[in-house]
Amino acid sequence: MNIQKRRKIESFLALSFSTAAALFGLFWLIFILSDVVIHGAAALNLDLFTKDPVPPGAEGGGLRNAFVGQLLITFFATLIGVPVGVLGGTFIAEYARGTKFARIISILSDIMVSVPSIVIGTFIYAVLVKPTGQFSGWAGAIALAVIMIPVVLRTTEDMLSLVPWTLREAAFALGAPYYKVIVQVVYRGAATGILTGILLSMARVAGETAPLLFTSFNNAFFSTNMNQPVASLTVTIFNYAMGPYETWHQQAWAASFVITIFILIITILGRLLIKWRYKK
Amino acid sequence: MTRLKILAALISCLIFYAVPSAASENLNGAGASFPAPVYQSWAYDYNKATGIRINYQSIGSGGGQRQIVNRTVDFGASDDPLKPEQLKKDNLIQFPAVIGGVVAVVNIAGVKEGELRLDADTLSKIFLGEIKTWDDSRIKTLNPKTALPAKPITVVHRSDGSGTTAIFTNYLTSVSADWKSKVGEGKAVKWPVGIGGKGNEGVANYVRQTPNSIGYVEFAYAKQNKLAFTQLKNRAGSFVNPGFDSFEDAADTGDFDPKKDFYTWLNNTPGKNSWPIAGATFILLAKDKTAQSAKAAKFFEWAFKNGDAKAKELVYVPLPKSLKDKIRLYWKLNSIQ
Amino acid sequence: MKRKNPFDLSFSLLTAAASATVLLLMAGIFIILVKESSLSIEKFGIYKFITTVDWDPVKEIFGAATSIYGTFVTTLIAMLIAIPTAIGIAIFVTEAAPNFLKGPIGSAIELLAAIPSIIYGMWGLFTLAPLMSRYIEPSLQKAFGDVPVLNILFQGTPMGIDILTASLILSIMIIPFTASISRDSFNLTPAVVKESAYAMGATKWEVIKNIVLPYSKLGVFGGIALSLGRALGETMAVAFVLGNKHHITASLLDPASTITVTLANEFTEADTDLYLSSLFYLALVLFILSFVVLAVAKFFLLRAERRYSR
Amino acid sequence: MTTTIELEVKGLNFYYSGKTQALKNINLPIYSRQVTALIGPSGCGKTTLLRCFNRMHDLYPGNMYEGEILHEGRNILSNENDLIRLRSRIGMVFQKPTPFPMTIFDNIAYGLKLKGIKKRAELAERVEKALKHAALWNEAKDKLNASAYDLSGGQQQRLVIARALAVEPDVLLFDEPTSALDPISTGKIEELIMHLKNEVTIIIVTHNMQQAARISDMTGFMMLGDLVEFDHTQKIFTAPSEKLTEDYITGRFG
Repeated sequence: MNIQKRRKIESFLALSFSTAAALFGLFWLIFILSDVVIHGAAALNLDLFTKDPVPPGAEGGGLRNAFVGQLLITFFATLIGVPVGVLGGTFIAEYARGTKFARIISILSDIMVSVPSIVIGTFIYAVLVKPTGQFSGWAGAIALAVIMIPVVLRTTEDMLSLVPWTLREAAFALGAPYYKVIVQVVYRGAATGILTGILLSMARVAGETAPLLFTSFNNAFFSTNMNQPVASLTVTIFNYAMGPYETWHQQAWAASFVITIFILIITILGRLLIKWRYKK
Repeated sequence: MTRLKILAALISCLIFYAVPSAASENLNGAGASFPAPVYQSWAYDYNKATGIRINYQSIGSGGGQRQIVNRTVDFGASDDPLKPEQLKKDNLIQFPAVIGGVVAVVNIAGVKEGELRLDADTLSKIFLGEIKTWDDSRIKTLNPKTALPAKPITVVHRSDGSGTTAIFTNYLTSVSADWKSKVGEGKAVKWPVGIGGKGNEGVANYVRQTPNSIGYVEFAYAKQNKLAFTQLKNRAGSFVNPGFDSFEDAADTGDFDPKKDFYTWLNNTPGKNSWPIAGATFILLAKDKTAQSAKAAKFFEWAFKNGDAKAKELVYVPLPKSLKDKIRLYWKLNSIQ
Repeated sequence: MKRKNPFDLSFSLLTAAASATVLLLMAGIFIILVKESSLSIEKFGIYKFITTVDWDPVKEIFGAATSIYGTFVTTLIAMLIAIPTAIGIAIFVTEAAPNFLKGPIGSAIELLAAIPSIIYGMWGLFTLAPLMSRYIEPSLQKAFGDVPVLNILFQGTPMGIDILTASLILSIMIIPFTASISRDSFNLTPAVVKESAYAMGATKWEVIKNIVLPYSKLGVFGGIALSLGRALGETMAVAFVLGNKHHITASLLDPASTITVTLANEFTEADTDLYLSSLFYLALVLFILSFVVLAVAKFFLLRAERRYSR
Repeated sequence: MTTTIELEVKGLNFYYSGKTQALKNINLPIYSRQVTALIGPSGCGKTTLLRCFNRMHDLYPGNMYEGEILHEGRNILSNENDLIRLRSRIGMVFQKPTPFPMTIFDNIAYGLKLKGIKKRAELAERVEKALKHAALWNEAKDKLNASAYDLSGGQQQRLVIARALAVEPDVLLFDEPTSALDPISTGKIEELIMHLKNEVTIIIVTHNMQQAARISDMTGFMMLGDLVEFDHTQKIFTAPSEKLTEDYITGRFG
């Protein structure tokens, strides 16, 4: 009897510890989020989205350039990264299914997903910025695309593998060539999953700072010219938070708030999509 | 399929929109954070006046030199002048744009700006880590009336390649043999103590955030952020406050020679009211990027004509007229403009 | 049948090329980094570069030891805090929590893993660092000040901008990530095996300790290694609060520098060729380091997968 | 035949959380040292009933019992009941083999260790006894320290039975124990069950009517949550009193 009591107490203690750990973790995370929301919401105003920065120390101004720049860079990164990722995933899930090459690419992609993003920044600086003699929005977009490719490739591979093989056989039986089977049957079957993967990878790169420092650089002016340095929210947050001016700090909070909300919305959207798909 | 076509059309529109032909309206500069407030203010006004965008990013003097050498920017900026041989090697030209002062700033409860007095010896010993607390007798003798806490000193310095550091360490090297042998001078040195902030902005920010700290920043940063700057004892032996007059005093003694690409330092100048840590900040242009260099020169020509008031407002010393003329001639000699 | 159609052939080639970009990029990163750092490799070699504690741009002596040390120490402390917390969270979410909490907390943690690291970094500078310097660090000093050995860890001025703060932020950042991988591994334990342990009269904790943890061991190891890779390569969460100082120190209240922070701070600003080349060399070291860690992680995860699919 | 009643089910109703009633007013005795089989079409509630005896339903919140199951004069379903003790008295074997991620020896010693037995010699002795009981000793004695996953499916199932036997329970619940096994392994398990009833009361849920006929003494036929008929196996399979039972036995549905 005694031993059973001891076991129950032990179980209770261990579970209490896990609850405490969960509370500890959640405490910090709620702390951070509420801090961002409180400071960020307080600093939000319309000027932030409609005006460009004023010289340091002066009051007012906004971050229109950074918002637009961030969207541009993320958009072009998606435009480059998604096709390459989806096609690459298609190859290893379809044409090269089960081959050693497919396995190597798959494993390598998983590793590449977690390669420090700042290393990718230095790489793009060496191959794009230095030879062209220009920090540019393109360099930033490509750096982000490089981060995106393996993410999208792996999701595509996984999602295509989930499409039952019999579906392809049924299409083959109708005499369709493989590429038509892939485009018209397999992609359709895996569309939601791939879209989720794309959304999540966008959320991932939209918050990246380190690879942009040496590539898209920064721009004090509103510029949509991708051949020139382009401002981004994340680099602006870095500069402004490290800067000494109170107005900068407030704008950095506001920008953090906006980018956090943006990323959370994309992430939630992606997850809802998956849920909705698999409920049916 | 029609949906795809519409999407493709939209995307191509966006691409065209994103790559306008008017790329010439932009000019990119990067480098010293020391003059960044004045350059960015000039650029803001210049954009209003002409529509041309001068994108100046404050990344440190080392960065300014590196990026212009790599030709990744249209002009570089550095407070640490390059020697003529170096310029020749990298095919660059160099001229000063504005003059400013580096000040020591402290964050001690109850100590107001301009209250604390330091001399070359105490300053160097604080940054060497030999003076460790604020109530050290060597500081106290200079400040008999100020209440100083028995708290350890947190030194804040620059983490990046910095012209402000170059000016500051050039000063310390010229006044302290100890400093010269132990640390030396340069844009980035091996600091014996302290934490590193990125840019003048970062140092100002860390000093603001950290009680009982001391750092060094360009004066505009101290002024704008209401940081408590200190008095310093100059070469003539008097304690001076940083400010427009004491900087101008230092600037007057400067020897700017176009033949040496204006290479000079303004530290520890002999004037009675001279602020001891002053410096000109320089612009670097690539000789082979003639179009961009001409545009950059045009911007600075505009600033020389229209920007003096703004510079004074931010407590920088505009270049004297004679020096501006020398620079115009120098541009012509190097076939810019 | 597969390759007869010309469209099919070109489509397959297109996809093949796309998948090869991964290979090319990884090889490209390695080759470019080696090429760009060749000047520094020639000058300092491998052993000397890694063991030299000087990072002196004036004398042009560059050694990676301080940055590597900073990287390891911050990562180590972060993992020490994050692993138990994350596993605790995973246990809570899969087993201990009341049912109505399992779903929401699980999703909340996944969402938190999506927050960009720069947010963590900025929050660290504005909110955590002052708290650390004012309250937490002085009390740590008080608590351990007289304890031999341990007091070395808490020497110096509590500035809030130091290894301890940076490690704490790093750990907060990787907790959601580690927890969510651990949770996924825990969920791989077949319900019927858990049931059969309950059917023997095991308590909840005994089921977790004897069934769930051993069952998901490989997956959790893999997850930890993956988080380790993340932590090693993280830049922004630590850049704000580490203090950028190149030295090796025993005190957690001293500033330091990591490879990533050194790169972020000095990369665009290095003036001489050797300086820049040494920075590329640092990037190369980091690349190899994280590649190895991630490969080990992948190895564990693959083995875990294979085992469960049996 | 002198038969004592081991477990008595009285007026048992069971509801899954949020769903409809899964068991409707079940009444039946489980006789000591006999094999009781529960048969019926899929979804009839036989597994649900089985899982009431060791309160497995309690692992998932929202499930609700009504009525009682008496064991040694106490109601198993009462809230004060100590589930940990209950489950160590009433063991269970599942559809698929469920070896724990540890060695063969540790698998069997697991329940003993939970009971607080720590002495190596005693553990070894009882592990051997349990393995012999489960007719696995000859196959496993040389690899007691190997992972339980190294055994074949049939061996794993016998290992799980040995594990349940090691703690010397009063009752063993079998939930379709052979449905994942090949005919030869199935035969061995059936033989084992018939052998075991000398020491322990057995309740078995099975899909396979021949199996029920072969090994059980009593059989309950269930349908849609009702216990349609409960009687001696022989009687159920030769002369069922209910029309429904007869239809099922003769394969007219199900």
